[in-house]
Amino acid sequence: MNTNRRKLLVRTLGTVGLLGTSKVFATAEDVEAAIKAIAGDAEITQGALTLTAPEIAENGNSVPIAVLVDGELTPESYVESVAVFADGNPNPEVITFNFTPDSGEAFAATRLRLAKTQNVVAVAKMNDGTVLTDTKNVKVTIGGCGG
Amino acid sequence: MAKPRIKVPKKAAAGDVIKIKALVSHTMESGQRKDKEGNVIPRKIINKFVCSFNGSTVFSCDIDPAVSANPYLEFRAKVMESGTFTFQWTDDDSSVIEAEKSIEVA
Amino acid sequence: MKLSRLCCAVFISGVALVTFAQAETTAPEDVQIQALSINKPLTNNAGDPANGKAVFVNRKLGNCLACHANSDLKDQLFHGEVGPSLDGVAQRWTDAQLRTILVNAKAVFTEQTVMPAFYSLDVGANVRKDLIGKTILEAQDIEDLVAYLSTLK
Amino acid sequence: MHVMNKKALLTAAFASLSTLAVASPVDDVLIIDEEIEMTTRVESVEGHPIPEVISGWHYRTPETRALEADSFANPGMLGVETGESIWHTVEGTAGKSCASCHNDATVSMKGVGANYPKWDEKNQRPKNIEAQINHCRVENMGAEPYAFDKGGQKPLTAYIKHQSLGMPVEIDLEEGDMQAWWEKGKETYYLRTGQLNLSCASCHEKNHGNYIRADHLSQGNVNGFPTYRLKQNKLISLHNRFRGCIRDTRAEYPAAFSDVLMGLEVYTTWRGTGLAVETPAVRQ
Repeated sequence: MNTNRRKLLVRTLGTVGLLGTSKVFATAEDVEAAIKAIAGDAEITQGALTLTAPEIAENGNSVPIAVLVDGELTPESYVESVAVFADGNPNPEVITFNFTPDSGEAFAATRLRLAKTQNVVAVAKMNDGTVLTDTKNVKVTIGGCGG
Repeated sequence: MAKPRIKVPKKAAAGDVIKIKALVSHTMESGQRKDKEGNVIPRKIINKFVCSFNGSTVFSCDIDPAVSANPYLEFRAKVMESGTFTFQWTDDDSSVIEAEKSIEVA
Repeated sequence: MKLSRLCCAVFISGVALVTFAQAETTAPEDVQIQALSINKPLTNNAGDPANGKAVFVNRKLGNCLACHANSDLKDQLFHGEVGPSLDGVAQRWTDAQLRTILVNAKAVFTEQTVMPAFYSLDVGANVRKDLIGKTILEAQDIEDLVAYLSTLK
Repeated sequence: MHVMNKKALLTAAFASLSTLAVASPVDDVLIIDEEIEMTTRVESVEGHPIPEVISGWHYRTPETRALEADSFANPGMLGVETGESIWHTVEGTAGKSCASCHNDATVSMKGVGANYPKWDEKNQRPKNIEAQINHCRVENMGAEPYAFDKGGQKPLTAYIKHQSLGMPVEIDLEEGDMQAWWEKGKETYYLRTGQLNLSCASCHEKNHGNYIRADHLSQGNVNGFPTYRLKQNKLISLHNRFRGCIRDTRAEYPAAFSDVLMGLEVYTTWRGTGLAVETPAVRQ
């Protein structure tokens, strides 16, 4: 009795997640829903918000990102928040930066975990209800020989 | 445990927008990992960060498990007068890490 | 949808087990290399190129992509460059030669090659205890890889 | 016929495609905090098989390189600060801390990390910083020695080595039997191990600058250890990394601080002669 083929099949199936424990990831739809929750009926525009993220992240455990909304913050006109989402992580939420007129500038940077290659999405909400977005695709490397 | 690392300029001119960097030692256990026996390691992260100046909030953030271990934050603040920045990191277990930095504004 | 695919896989595996019950494989120590070639397939089951492709990519099996770029796998990010690109490899080598390179690349490229021997016990020092006497791949994996590589023209 | 095949193969090797566009190694200068210019490329010492020794920093992405260039952003500095507090902490029956004997580490430890391993006359083997710390703990402090990677071993080692930041690595092979251990280490460096049959040289000498899947292979220099590795998000000791690499060849791996790995530390440190101490370096 040759068991090679059976073993191979089991291994192959395992790798595609049929027999292995597969993680459940967020989807682009989850992120869209989250944006909708922030924006409500407001129109979503692009341009004034810049999300900076590496094209290739050497390690998904620590991916530097920064957000910046153009313009000085004043008590009359300021950015309330910039929320960051990742559409391929177990949960789409990453972080929400909350600004005040005393922030001076709507800039913030941090480092995040990305489970795999995916889109990072930033959503800014202005005090007048305007909503801005920017998206960057980050390719996450997957190690060398050892994985 | 290491103390939080904070970088605030010692001096600034009134109206300057200054750079602030903050780094705190924390494993940020995501709640997604399993130990060697296959049990889920419970989530334990810093979930909130607040920076205030002379008592009023300048910047804050709500943090999810997707933020890396030893969370790093960089942001800006507009300073009009001398005073003290306070920094608070709140853990899932409700404990709070606190730090302060003063600035002289001419 | 997912369920039907699973059923299908189970069905095929059932058929496969029946079909391969009489399979004969050449043990690693019995493999004959002549003039850089292994002319006799390692099993009497024809190689399956689709599975060969899976073995090629799989990091726990061939992990060939770790060292070799391959345009046929453009959908996979990050191709290695430790070894040559495998584009057109079937035009450079016969099946019997490809089989030799996979079984024990040293037989073709001298001791200097860093390519592991995938179906040989000619391995490095201090092999992990549970892997002693075991090859990286099984005979059928090699045949499937040969079948896949022979499509890269 | 076969000769032609090999030729075709070599030609193909040069034409190999990569989805990663970074030239290798990256032409860049490491200046920490816009202040300390680091020697990250240097002509190698006599007898070295590679003409130019290059720090692993040059093989990393712009983001990882930036992390090391800013001592505030470098998360490894959290470990260095922990090391500093250990330096001043009294432990053991003698009621002493490191500072009790060595005072200000920024003065007393300057240069120390750049010149280890050194010959240990008493034990007739090389000692690294970790061994020296344990020697002090047992002999002078009356404290328990640190187990491998446990207690304060990594942060204290990082703190001590960090005092040599920017200083060139240079070890003395004339001391005691250091040369013999260098030979042993060299053997280990070229020994092909495991089911995958790879030596240190297979990746770090023959293939530095090439990608192995998504990993840009460096020369494997050790001038930045303990190193902050993004993969584990913590400081990683040199012997941990040695073991990890050997394990990845699917081999049994030697114990930390065993003769085999002490020899390898002597040899790999020598290979990096002239590079600036980068502890704590930041790597992928």
